[in-house]
Amino acid sequence: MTSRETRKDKRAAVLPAREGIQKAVTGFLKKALERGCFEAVMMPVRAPETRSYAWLMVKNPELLDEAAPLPPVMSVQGGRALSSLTKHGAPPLSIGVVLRPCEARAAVELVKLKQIQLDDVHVITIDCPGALPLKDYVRGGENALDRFQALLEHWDEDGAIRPACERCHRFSLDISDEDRPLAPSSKNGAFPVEIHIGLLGENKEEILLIPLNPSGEETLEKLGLTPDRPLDGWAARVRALRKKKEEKRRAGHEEFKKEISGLDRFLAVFDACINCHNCQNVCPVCYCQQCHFDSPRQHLTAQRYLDRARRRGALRLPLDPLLFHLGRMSHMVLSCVSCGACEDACPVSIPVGKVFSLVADETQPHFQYTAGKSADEPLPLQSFLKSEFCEVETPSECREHQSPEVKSHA
Amino acid sequence: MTDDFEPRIIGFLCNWCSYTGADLAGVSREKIPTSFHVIRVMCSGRIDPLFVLRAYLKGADGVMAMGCHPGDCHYLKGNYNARRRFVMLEQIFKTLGLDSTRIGLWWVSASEGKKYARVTTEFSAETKKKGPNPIQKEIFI
Amino acid sequence: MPKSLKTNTDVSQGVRDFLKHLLESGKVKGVLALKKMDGSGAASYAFMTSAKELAEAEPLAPLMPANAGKILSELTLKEAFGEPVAAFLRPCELRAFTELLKRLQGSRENVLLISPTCGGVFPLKFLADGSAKEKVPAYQQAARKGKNAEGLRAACRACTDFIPCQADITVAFAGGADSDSSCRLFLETPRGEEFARGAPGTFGEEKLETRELAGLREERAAQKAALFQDIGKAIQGPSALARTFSACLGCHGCSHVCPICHCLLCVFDSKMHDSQPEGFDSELERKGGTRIPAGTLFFHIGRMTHMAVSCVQCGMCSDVCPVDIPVTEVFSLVGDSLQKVLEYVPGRDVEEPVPSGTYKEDEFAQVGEQ
Amino acid sequence: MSVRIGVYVCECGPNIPDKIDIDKVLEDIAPLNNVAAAKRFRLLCSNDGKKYLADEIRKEKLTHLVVAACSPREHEKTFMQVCVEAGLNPYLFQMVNIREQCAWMIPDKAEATRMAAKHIRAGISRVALHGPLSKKELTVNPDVLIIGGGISGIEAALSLASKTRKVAIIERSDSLGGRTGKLSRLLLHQGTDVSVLREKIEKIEKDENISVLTGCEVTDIRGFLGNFEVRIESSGEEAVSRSIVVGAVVVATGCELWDGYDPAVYGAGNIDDVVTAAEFEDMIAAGKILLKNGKPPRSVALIHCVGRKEKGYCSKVCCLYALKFAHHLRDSRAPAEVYEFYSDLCLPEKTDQEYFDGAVKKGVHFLRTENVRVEKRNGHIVVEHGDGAGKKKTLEVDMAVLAPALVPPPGSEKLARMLNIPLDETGFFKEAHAMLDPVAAPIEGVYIAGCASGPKNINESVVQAQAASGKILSTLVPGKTLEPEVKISVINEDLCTGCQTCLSVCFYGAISFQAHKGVSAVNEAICRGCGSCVGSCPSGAISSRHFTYRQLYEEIFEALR
Repeated sequence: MTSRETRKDKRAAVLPAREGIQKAVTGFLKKALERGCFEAVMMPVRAPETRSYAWLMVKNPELLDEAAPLPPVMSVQGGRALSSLTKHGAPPLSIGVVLRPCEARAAVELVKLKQIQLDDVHVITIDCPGALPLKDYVRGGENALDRFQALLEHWDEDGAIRPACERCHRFSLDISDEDRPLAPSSKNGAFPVEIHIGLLGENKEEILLIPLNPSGEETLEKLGLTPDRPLDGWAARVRALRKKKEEKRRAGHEEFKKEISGLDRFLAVFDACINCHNCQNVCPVCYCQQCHFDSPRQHLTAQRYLDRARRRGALRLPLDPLLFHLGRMSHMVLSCVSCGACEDACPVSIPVGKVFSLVADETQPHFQYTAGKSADEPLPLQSFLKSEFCEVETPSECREHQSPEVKSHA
Repeated sequence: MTDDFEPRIIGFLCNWCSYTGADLAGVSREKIPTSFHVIRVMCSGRIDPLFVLRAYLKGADGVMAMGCHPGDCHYLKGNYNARRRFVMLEQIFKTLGLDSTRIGLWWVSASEGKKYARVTTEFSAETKKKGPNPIQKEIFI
Repeated sequence: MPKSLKTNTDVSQGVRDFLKHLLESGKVKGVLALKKMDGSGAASYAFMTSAKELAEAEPLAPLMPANAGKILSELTLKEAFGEPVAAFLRPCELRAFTELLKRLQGSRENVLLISPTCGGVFPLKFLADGSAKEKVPAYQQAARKGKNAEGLRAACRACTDFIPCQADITVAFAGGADSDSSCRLFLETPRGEEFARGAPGTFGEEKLETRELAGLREERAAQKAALFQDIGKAIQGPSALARTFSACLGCHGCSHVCPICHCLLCVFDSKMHDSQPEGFDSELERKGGTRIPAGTLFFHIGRMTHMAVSCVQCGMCSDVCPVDIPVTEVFSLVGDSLQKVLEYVPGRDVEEPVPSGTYKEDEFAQVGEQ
Repeated sequence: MSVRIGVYVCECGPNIPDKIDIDKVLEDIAPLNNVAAAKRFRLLCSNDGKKYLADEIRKEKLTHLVVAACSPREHEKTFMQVCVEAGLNPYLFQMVNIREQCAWMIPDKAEATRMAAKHIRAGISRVALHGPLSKKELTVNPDVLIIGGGISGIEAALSLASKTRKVAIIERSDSLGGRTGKLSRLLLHQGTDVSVLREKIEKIEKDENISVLTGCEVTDIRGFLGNFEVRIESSGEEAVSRSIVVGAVVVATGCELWDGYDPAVYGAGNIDDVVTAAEFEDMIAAGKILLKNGKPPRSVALIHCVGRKEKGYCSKVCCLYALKFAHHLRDSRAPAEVYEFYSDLCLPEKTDQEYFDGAVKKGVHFLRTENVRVEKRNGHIVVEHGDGAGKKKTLEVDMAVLAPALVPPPGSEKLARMLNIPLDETGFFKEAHAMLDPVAAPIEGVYIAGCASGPKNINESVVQAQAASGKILSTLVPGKTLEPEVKISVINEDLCTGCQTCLSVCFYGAISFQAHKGVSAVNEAICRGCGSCVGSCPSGAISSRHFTYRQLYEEIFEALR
């Protein structure tokens, strides 16, 4: 049975986690690797003698000793990592990959954009308590690690985590009313999440492995794990935390809206931008080989620069970054998964993430679209309904095509 | 180093001098080290330092580039460009503490079959002494 | 002794007045320099054509939001200025501009180049957290006295090329002993003299060198030696290198802000270097694991082969690195060693060809002759 | 259409199977991606081998072909031709060298087999990235530019010019003739005199297929056999410049008399009646050989080898014109005493010995000497010389004639740079091969005739001019087409930043900058495909056909698999 048929009686296998969840989950993957559930595992691993985490694809289980399914920071967005690995064809071996929910959502978008090919990739998602701001972690020394450890244990962030995570209400699977755990769905299996790892069980020393499709059940079976634990408790906690987070998100957005309302205020947000385009380069759904806004189209002649400067007495250089940010927004915001990678990478700490995730939340609903929810939903700008958005037309035009509701793909 | 270690060496040979020299070595039945993999380019000037770097980072135990002697380049001066690029690359290796003696540039003319056999054998022997390229152990590169 | 123009105001005001004079007298039609942003201590480069806006200019603000050499190159990339303009660049930005000119990425025509003896700048993070503002007074004093101010970027603390070359007019800022009460401009070229003619202030002949400059030169040299020694140690060998760049996100911000990296699309971001699905299995077989995305060191060392010989050590790369990799330190070290071997000084002279585009038949005779 | 690669291993008789286990190789590569066929054959370069291969290409519907056999330098062209016959673009083919560089060099059969397989794998993954390339044809321009209006240039012009072939002679001075034109007469014993040259010049002036541009110099030249663009500027005050296109260039820039010797040693210039050979020629031409004081000289010293030591070569012609001078002096009504101070006599031609003996008969004194000095002592010219045995001797004469070395004319370096051809250590133009290809420059389409490549006497110069003409006539047949290199560099305009690094590393001047687009462009007729520009482009904007980054990266990857 698949995730879509999951019923209330859906159960999870239990994994003891006395030495902490990182070890437990890693152990589970090592075992899966040894038992040949897949030939390689892709997950973040700490580089020896450093505090930095990088994605590794691993065949030799020993290399997973320093692995962390939930590293304290999100270094490279998992979706982007997965795409760099598979955009020119699926790798020649089966891979198990552990993704945070926001990384999984990015991956879903990239599948639709043909930037990821997942034949024989076993996606495993995990409840995510959030990550620390990259800079805090890099500069913050060891106590950052402790802060994160605390976060892992108690899930109550004390402003230590990234704003994007603080207000992230999609830190787990979507839970429907009858406690269905819903992975990013995909009929044609374009995006098979086979197991979700629940960290919000009754018992801190336990981890729930929720099989979401037959292949997931098979994996658990291979590892001698039987799904017998009901999900109610976990689901309840997820829903509760989700409510809390949704509230935070709403409040956060509202507050931020005030901060940036009015053109001047909005401009001021990007005042410090130095045009390094780090935000775009780390954004998982900015997949272009060359960003349109880096292309030579942008160059003016010396005279044009002079003329434009004369109009206002002064011309900011490099040319007003707003064009770049709004332009980029128009390209990707409908696929923005609010992962916050952009904000992490900004050398001058512009709240890029806040802006984009706010706009994402305000635009995606117009298309009844949620980025990363399902690999089957067509991208909003690749499809249309004949009768939609009449309000933007004159009534007469609108009447002309009251055709039946066919969702056609452009 | 264990004796069964056979260094994997890549040789970039210019088509006109060095590759012909290599053929001559074969015709005169010279011996060359096994695991010496020849990649033909038209001119040593085509050898982008990135080729050497890539081979090195992918774990080649040694990389040899060969071209016509200065002044004899089939394309007039390409080998002078090659020479500068190698000086540059070797200096980068030295500064970064990478073993710059694992890469190098040799002049081998079309008539120097013997030299071809000699330099490849010597280089392979030295490389064998050094053991495998340590970069092979680095995962996080 | 070089000609000089002296006014009795502090140097920042003096420079602003001079630029204002150039603009109002119509000698230049526009001025490229740092400009205050409303509110925070933030400053950004601006191309100013009105005296009102120019009043907001902060040419000597201790910040480098971008390498102005790159900006000036963008301004003049498509065509040279038809009317005279002035550009206020730091020495490293000027060197960058010169390197870009060698690559035909701009034009010097009709541009009056003004550059200070440089006291260095603060890291961008100070621009972010707004703490740059209160640091300025202490900074100016230190610079005047020929000392490294508290909190300068590593690149600046160790910069020994703080006296501009190729400038039309040099401003005595760092080491300019009395730069709080006087502003001294040195007119290095005929063009410099021509533009300065008729400007308020007293013309004379002075020498730029001061005890303070000598002191700064010493301190910086020591800092540089120390920095090179430390970074040299820190990166020696494959493991150390891998460690140094282990945190790299692959955002390639370092190359985007690098003034020497003028490519439209970095070759390491191009399809040519996308990783291919094959490629993995055998490496996995051998190593047991491989990094995703692949090619971190390939990018950084590869980029070195492209630009390090022209590296002007401006420090932008470290400044934008979200994970604080000492990019500038590494590239300066490598650049410095390359420049020694190839007897090349980036930014010294537009006529000096870039080493990668030239050769001498009788050089490096030992190479290839083993 | 799916990729179907055919891999064919040639046994080359016993050569390969003796050293390589072909079946093992085949079973190793057969399962590889895209490999549609992996087979062996006795001798692929034989006629039935070629037929077999062609049939296979059709039968197996191959999209790409790999042949593992001898060196590509041996049979690459052969198999490319097979592809053409079988209707497969010849560039969708890759040859793998498992004979010279595996079978013949790796003694251990197992190892040789392993390496052969590796190289073939590399060939397979590379060929999959090959795209079809097509040959272009370029009609040659039959016209010829001759640089230098001396005897060589004149001879070449006359041998080349025709209705279908225009010839342009560029001469720096204001008249044709060169050094030969300045001679009073040619060597008597060779039975001719300079009138022959005059006739040649008149012929040229009449020939409407030859344009003579005197007082002109070449200021820029770029191109290749069949297609050179030449910029010519007149050196005079009212400098005019024009461009012409030619198919070949003959460098006939000749030589000059060395004047760099130490006057203190040879006295020329600061001692009266010490003259150079050139000045003495003029005297002969003028018909009166007189001292400053108007009297005919009673004794004349002919000083050979002036500058031979310094320059490090024998100038070849001096001995003979010195003999000519001697004969002339002895034949006059009041013969002067003639002393020839030489260090080695150079008498290469068959008639020279007789010429020399004649001079001896006429009483010319030959002194084998060293370290000659010419000084003025109490009013007389004294030639001081070592006798070889370490003794210094002196001789008093009325007149001394110096025979200085022949040296390249000024501007040779500049011209060499423009043409991308080398000079040798003496400063003369370097031949493609001094003995086996003496009139060709290292660049196709550029030829060297006469003293431009070193001292020569007149008949050698004429011979060379005719030889060069012969080469041109046989290659630049009017209406004939040339096939420019196919595997050339191509520039991706979207990635080119216009930094022009490529221009600085292209020695053929094949790349030019298109200001209006701000990008560089490759001239397909000129590019030789060396790839230097590719290796130098930081933007990866240039790629060399058939040796692209991806293709070579694949080879690297397979080598390390």
